[in-house]
Amino acid sequence: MPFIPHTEADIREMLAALGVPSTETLFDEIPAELCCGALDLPPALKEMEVTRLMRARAGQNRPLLCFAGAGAYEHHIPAAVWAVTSRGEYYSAYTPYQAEASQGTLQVLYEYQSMMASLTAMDVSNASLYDGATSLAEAVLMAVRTNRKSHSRRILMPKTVHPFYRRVVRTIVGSQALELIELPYDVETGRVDPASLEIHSGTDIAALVIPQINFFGVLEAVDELTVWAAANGAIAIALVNPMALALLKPPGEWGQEGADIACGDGQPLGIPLSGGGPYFGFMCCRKAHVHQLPGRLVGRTVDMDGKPGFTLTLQAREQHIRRGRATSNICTNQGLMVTAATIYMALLGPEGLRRVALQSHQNTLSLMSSLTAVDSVERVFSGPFFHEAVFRTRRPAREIMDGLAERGILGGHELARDYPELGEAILVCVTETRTQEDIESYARQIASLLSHG
Amino acid sequence: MPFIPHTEADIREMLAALGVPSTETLFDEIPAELCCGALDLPPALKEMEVTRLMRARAGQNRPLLCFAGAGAYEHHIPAAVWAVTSRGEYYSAYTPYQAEASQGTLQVLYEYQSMMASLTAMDVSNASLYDGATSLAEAVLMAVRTNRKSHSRRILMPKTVHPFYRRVVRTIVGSQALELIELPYDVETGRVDPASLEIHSGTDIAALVIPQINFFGVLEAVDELTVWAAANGAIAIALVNPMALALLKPPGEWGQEGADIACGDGQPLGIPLSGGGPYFGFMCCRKAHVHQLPGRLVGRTVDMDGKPGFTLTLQAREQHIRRGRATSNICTNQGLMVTAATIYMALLGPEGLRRVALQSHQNTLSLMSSLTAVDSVERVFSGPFFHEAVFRTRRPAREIMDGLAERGILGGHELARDYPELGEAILVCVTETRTQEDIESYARQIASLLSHG
Amino acid sequence: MLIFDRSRRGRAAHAQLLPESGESPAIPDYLLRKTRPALPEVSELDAVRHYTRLSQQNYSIDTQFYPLGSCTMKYNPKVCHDLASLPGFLNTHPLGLERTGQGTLAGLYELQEMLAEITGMAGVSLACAAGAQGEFAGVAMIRAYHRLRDDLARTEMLVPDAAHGTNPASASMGGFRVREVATDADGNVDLTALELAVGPQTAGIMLTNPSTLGVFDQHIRAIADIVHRAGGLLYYDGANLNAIAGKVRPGDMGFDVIHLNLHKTFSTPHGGGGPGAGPVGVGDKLLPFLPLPVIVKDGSRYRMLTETERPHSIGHLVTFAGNVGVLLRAYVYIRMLGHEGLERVAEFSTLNANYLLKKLVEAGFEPAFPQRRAAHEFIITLKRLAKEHHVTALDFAKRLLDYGVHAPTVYFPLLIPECFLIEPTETESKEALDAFVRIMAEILKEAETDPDRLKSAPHSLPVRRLDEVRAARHPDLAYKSE
Amino acid sequence: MLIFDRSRRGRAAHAQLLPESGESPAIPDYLLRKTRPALPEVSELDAVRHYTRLSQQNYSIDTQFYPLGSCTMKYNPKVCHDLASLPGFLNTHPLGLERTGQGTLAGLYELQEMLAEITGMAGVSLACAAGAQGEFAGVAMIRAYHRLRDDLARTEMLVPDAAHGTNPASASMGGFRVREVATDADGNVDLTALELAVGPQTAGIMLTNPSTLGVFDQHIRAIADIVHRAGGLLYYDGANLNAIAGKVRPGDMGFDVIHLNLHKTFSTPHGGGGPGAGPVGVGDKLLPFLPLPVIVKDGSRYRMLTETERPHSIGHLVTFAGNVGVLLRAYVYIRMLGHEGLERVAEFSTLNANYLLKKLVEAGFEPAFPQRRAAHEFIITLKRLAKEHHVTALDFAKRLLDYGVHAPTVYFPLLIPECFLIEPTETESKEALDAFVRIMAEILKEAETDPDRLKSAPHSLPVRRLDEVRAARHPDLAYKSE
Ligand SMILES: Cc1ncc(COP(=O)(O)O)c(C=O)c1O
Ligand SMILES: Cc1ncc(COP(=O)(O)O)c(C=O)c1O
Repeated sequence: MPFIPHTEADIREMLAALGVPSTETLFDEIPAELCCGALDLPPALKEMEVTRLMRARAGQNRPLLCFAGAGAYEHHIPAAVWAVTSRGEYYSAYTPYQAEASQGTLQVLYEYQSMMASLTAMDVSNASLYDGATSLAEAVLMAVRTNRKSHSRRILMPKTVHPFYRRVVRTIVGSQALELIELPYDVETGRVDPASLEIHSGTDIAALVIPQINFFGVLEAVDELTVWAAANGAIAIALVNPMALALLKPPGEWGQEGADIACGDGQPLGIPLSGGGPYFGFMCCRKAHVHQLPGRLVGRTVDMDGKPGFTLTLQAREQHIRRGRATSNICTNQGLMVTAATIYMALLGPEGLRRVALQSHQNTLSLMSSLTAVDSVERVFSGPFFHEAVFRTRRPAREIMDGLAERGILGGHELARDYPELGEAILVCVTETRTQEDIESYARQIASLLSHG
Repeated sequence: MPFIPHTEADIREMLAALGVPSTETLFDEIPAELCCGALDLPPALKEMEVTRLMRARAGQNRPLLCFAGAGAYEHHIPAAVWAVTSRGEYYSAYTPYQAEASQGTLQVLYEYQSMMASLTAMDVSNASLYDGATSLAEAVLMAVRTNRKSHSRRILMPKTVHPFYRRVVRTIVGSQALELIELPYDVETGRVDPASLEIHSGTDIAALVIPQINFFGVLEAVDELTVWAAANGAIAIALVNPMALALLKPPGEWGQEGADIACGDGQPLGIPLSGGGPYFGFMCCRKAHVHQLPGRLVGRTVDMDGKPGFTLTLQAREQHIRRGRATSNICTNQGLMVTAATIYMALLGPEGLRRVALQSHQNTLSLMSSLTAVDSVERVFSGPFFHEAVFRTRRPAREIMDGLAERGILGGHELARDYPELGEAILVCVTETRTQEDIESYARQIASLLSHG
Repeated sequence: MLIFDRSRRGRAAHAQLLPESGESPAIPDYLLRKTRPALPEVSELDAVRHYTRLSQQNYSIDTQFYPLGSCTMKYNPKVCHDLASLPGFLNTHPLGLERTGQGTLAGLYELQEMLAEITGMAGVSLACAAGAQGEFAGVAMIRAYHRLRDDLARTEMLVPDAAHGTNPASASMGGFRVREVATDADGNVDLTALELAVGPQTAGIMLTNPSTLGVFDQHIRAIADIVHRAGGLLYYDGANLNAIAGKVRPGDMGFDVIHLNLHKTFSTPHGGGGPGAGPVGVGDKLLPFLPLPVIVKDGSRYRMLTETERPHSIGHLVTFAGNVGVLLRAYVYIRMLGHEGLERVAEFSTLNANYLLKKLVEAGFEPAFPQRRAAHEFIITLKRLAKEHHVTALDFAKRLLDYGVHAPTVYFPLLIPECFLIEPTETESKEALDAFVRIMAEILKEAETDPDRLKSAPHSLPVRRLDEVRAARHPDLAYKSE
Repeated sequence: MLIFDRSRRGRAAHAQLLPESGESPAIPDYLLRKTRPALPEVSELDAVRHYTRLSQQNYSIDTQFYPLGSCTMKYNPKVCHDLASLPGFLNTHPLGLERTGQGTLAGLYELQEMLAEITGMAGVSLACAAGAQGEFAGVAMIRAYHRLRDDLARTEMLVPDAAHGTNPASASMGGFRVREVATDADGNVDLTALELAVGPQTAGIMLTNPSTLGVFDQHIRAIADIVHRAGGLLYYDGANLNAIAGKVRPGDMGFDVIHLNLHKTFSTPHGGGGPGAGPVGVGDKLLPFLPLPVIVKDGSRYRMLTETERPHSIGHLVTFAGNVGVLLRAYVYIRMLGHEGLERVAEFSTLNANYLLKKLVEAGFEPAFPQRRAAHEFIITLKRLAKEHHVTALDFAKRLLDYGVHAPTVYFPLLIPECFLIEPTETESKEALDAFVRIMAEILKEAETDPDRLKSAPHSLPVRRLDEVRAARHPDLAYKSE
């Protein structure tokens, strides 16, 4: 009986106290016909056995040198991050309902909120959402709730937003009678096509999503887009990579008065790739809109003696108080990931984070210049990029990816499924973890694949 | 400046407070001619870089399926052991000199001492020594100090004691005018040759070392040996594998009155192989001899309010008090390893430990019966064995070991260097971590090596 | 002290600080940041010490008894964390999962199969990030099912009044109107009320069984019949599966769709508020609608079904494949339990709950449903104390903290005044339960003789009672440097 | 509460409990154990909770300022632990090291080389498990050196009276008589006394420089000359290398043999009392005597020298290749520091010490050597307090604990009455030092106005002052169940 401490004597005494002959009796209110027989599950493994099994499984995962990004980024994670985050007191605590017995988690969350607010230059941050895609969906819902000027429930969603995010938004807002209007991109620059936006000028738009950096790695003209949103009474939703914000103009400073909501995925801030999760979503907004913010919020207050302390607050937004009329159904969020991100940001600091961002950017510049020096490799977009970029060769992307994988490299992400119009395009990413030698090796392998192909 | 928090402003302020122009001045009492120039060391690596380097290095270690023992044993280590042991409060604390601020470490050590005393059936245990070999050396020195009856400083050291232990004892007691007398083994049984012991009956012997299990994996006739020691006024030093004691008669119960000292290596109790260390040595003895025991001791006492607590005690034995006349020079010992061992023993309990021992034993029986079924493989000794045994084939041991390594198996330990008289013998070990399939595979590979050889 | 208070301009954890490259980015100036974010500037030791010490201010399973009802705070095996953290799993990029992550996918595939068996459902998707998202997915599938059948009038979701807040919230988010159904005196769904509530507008009902009142609804088959007959579907909120795992399966009770909280029944950590995982399971009717990804095995290779292969799927709910690391932990847990162990979970969590209830009643506490067996959790009400001594459940809860145990869930379910919802879980020993009873009895005495001791509790924690009103009235949600 | 108090017969951590095989061992009955060892029988949660909570009762670098003189309690980088714990390193069997552990050996080989460079020695062996064992090895090499030259009269080892206890203890263990050498008023070795002490009986001298008095002995070259001229060798106790790393090398000062404490200067953890590592380095004269193993590089492969290749080696000191896991941590640490970082260690540990000394003197504390610079540590004496207020250094130390800082080393070196040996290390910030000064000043005030507050300290720890006398008079060294 793994993880059950009861001895035979305990069981006897407890049953005697209850006056029942066996634990079976405790289930006597359950109609007998409902009870299932023995489950068809594999027999119990001892820790020793399951350890061997999982080591073998982990060994079946092939370690490739990673040049893939597209929403999940391999950054170096300081060892201290998870050494501290994994401590039992963080790991095995519940949501901090009893504030006095949860000051550790609560203060971490308060610090996290402060860091995110500062990084995005927004007033407030919540304490996390599930991931980047759900944060965008929640932002869209929040925008509709918040935008008193608009009655249209129409959302402008650029095609330069991560297609995986767009599909999640479709699922989540699908039953809300919202209209998601795609904005095409300029095939030359890889940015939102300004002309396509003009079409909507003067119409009733509830919100405009502005991705920075966008899915192609290209930097959008965020000021213009934000100004357009403000001018047209639309909520400006910034969808941002928080790591990039160490270097890029933060949403709170876009246009004249900044974006209204900033959201995104916090994975770049100290969270391992881990096959896609757990990561965490973040969301920041103006103070004026805080009552529409979904998710937990931690506030600083004082105790009976006037000593500062922390507690969950503004809970009237949440499902356990407001039930069917809550700002969101979210309850369990991604607390431990946020703990890791907080420690990560504390260890990196403003300068450390800036240098990671800058190094990633420069590594990508370096790769693109090596790649475009290879015959028949072309960069697809002319817009300025950050740490991802799109290129194309004369061979099918799938063959390039397979060839690179054989040579130990995860070459990026093929765009053909979501953007057939781009042909054999590959989205590649270079973070600070790749060395100059890695970069040259990538370019060399591409050259060799093209010379043999 | 990794791990140095000083900002430029800090440095300025601190230098100003000291009234010196630069840190250089603080070294002005050091004769200038002594100062070295820049060291010829590799340039600093960032954590990210050293992480990649060490992962590559770890990858250069080939993982072989382990059938080697000979003093270091691959047992399953519950994940909880190191998850808790690695906590900063244990990991980054010093020796518990300030008892009131070290009750965690002190209580763990007290519990450890209690567990070891019980496992060995001895009165008291110290808080650790470096490893098994040094524990034997310290035991020999302690025996000489303790044995008031003997004036000979002669120690009987069976050849069935691990040869690596014997060489360490030689080094450590080398300058103490002790005489180490080797006791041969019975080539038939693999045990201490009783006849060879009889030769010393009635002579002045300070101590007899009794290994259980012995280096060949064979079980010694510990009762007879202990009785002999008692009868001849020699201190009986039990050199034991603590894991095996879950199943085997403990030193405190050997012969009529038990062994006088029990020592050995604690590695089997939750310590990873780690290329040979850190492990830990243990030492237990009779209460009457506690003042001769080397190493730290923790005692239970009470505080000013009568509340129980723990503290280092009987420190008058130790170098920081007794200096040149201490029982040993040991200071830093292997505290963290003992923390792990304590948690390991708590998790396994008496029954868990017994089953690990029994399973290891039965796995070894199983391997030996498969092996001896292979043509031309012979077991070398007839004595009962525990979880190690010696076999020989008609091919050179080196070739067998190389052949197995090519097939992913660490086949054991060749005995030829230390026991040339045994020919092409290999000492093999099977712990509870090896499955029946592993065991069969080993036997199959041997058979195939022999059929091709 | 906040980490910001430790910050000094120019301080850094240098081992993490990449060299300054000197080159400026190839990015137009107007896109660049001009002000530094106010992240703290501290050394590595500062950060480690700060967050290590903060952690010590938490109560947690690893340090305290934590009988928080509805939350299933049981031991989170260390090995699950260790194995999910093997570099082979951690370093796999989500977009490389099929190509390079076959080991991960094998585990996920088997987890799908095992969860289907445990719940008696036809298919499982692991995509959802937590229970509430599982609920949303379930609701969305119910909606998609009716839509595909052109049954568009079904705009109402029934939810018992005892339900967890996420249930009505998820139903709303899924586009339904919520209609509450009353509970009868025994804590079961009031069948008469249900009969009255159902109709052609009924899309389905969301139920937890055993309910958050801590009792198993004996009329579950009748409920299923009523709702099914009305054309609605049954949704099972699996937060309480710990009470019945290996004993009764939602599928056998008549549920069409379920979610599980792996961070409850399957012992993945709560992490101070997540991450969790909320896999959903469905019967045959809803199979086509399962959220993606769903993992399938083609010969010896694992892969994820695409939208083309599952055209009726409600779609994706998270960016990638779900909280994979959490899923792997649950996989390890289930493999360690096996079928033998899984049955014991329900048996011993139920034994512990009933024993604790019995002892508390003996100690003078008032059960909410004295006539009923406890499931894996139960409710006591302190309304007498509130009336006679003006001591609230909250006061009592805060005083428990002083005794080194975490408080049970308070004021939920909303139906029962001044209530404690107490869930000891199966991983706690009889001694832990007996100690809790002693503490409860002690505080009961205090409440009667010295109520102020409770009203001003806690006394021995890092902070005393916090001013929640002030926190909400004057929200201070982020540190601002002066 | 002891873990034994939590034990219940038949309880177990079942995930760890192998199935009962039923078969009995093929071992004669008289060799078998008849009674169960009294190990605790607890669940996994019991064990995790017990040892997690116990850990919280420790002060440690990760949680407190810990200025323990001579111990170099600086930050132990987490990455060192992580990397030394990679499965590739942890799972390597010592007897497979050459065959399967080339990655490990590469690190060890480079560590040997780097330590030789840092200390200015010709060769290094990593075998020794701690500082004291390094001392023993050094002493044994000195002995072997004189013996090989048939210089058998050299039976005496000189040790300054300020030396750490391990020095004389190691000398004795190495078969030498210990002769103490006095310290002069400046804290240096008294040269006249030294001149008088040396002679044909002198095997060598064991020195720490800077000494445990916290000052650098300016006459080190003169000392070296005196001892060398007398035919003795110089042993350097490297426990204080933190003060001079990258600045001055023992080899350049004239030392023939040294040990290092990797668990001090090179930031491997102290672990509540080890494991450490005490590599030894030697000049050319002693190279042949180095303890084994010594790792060499043959082409691209690493291997360990055998006794046949090093016939004069003093031999082996531990079973296998030393505390490999500790060595790898130090290797990672040095690689992160590089030569730049290593020089900064001495600079900033010295800056911190001198600053702290200065501030403490300003606050009214009395330095033992006011005329000297502090090295990386320094001594203050509380003898005035003892005389005027009957408050001892121990009382003062215990009161420090109440303020959440660990006490400095007390009553060592033995020469200075009522002393604190204070070593802040370079990883502590100015703020930490300033806070310490404030606390010290506060306690000084208390000592003068309310000495009982100190004498009964600590007041806020898990236990109050412990009865050490009782512990020694009535030793209770192991739990006995009734
Ligand atoms: C009964 C019940 N339903 C649903 C939920 C929501 O689950 P989650 O927090 O994982 O979203 C909870 C969790 O608190 C619960 O107790
Ligand atoms: C000056 C000095 N020498 C030697 C030692 C002994 O080192 P170790 O404890 O590693 O054996 C110490 C450590 O306490 C020390 O401070």
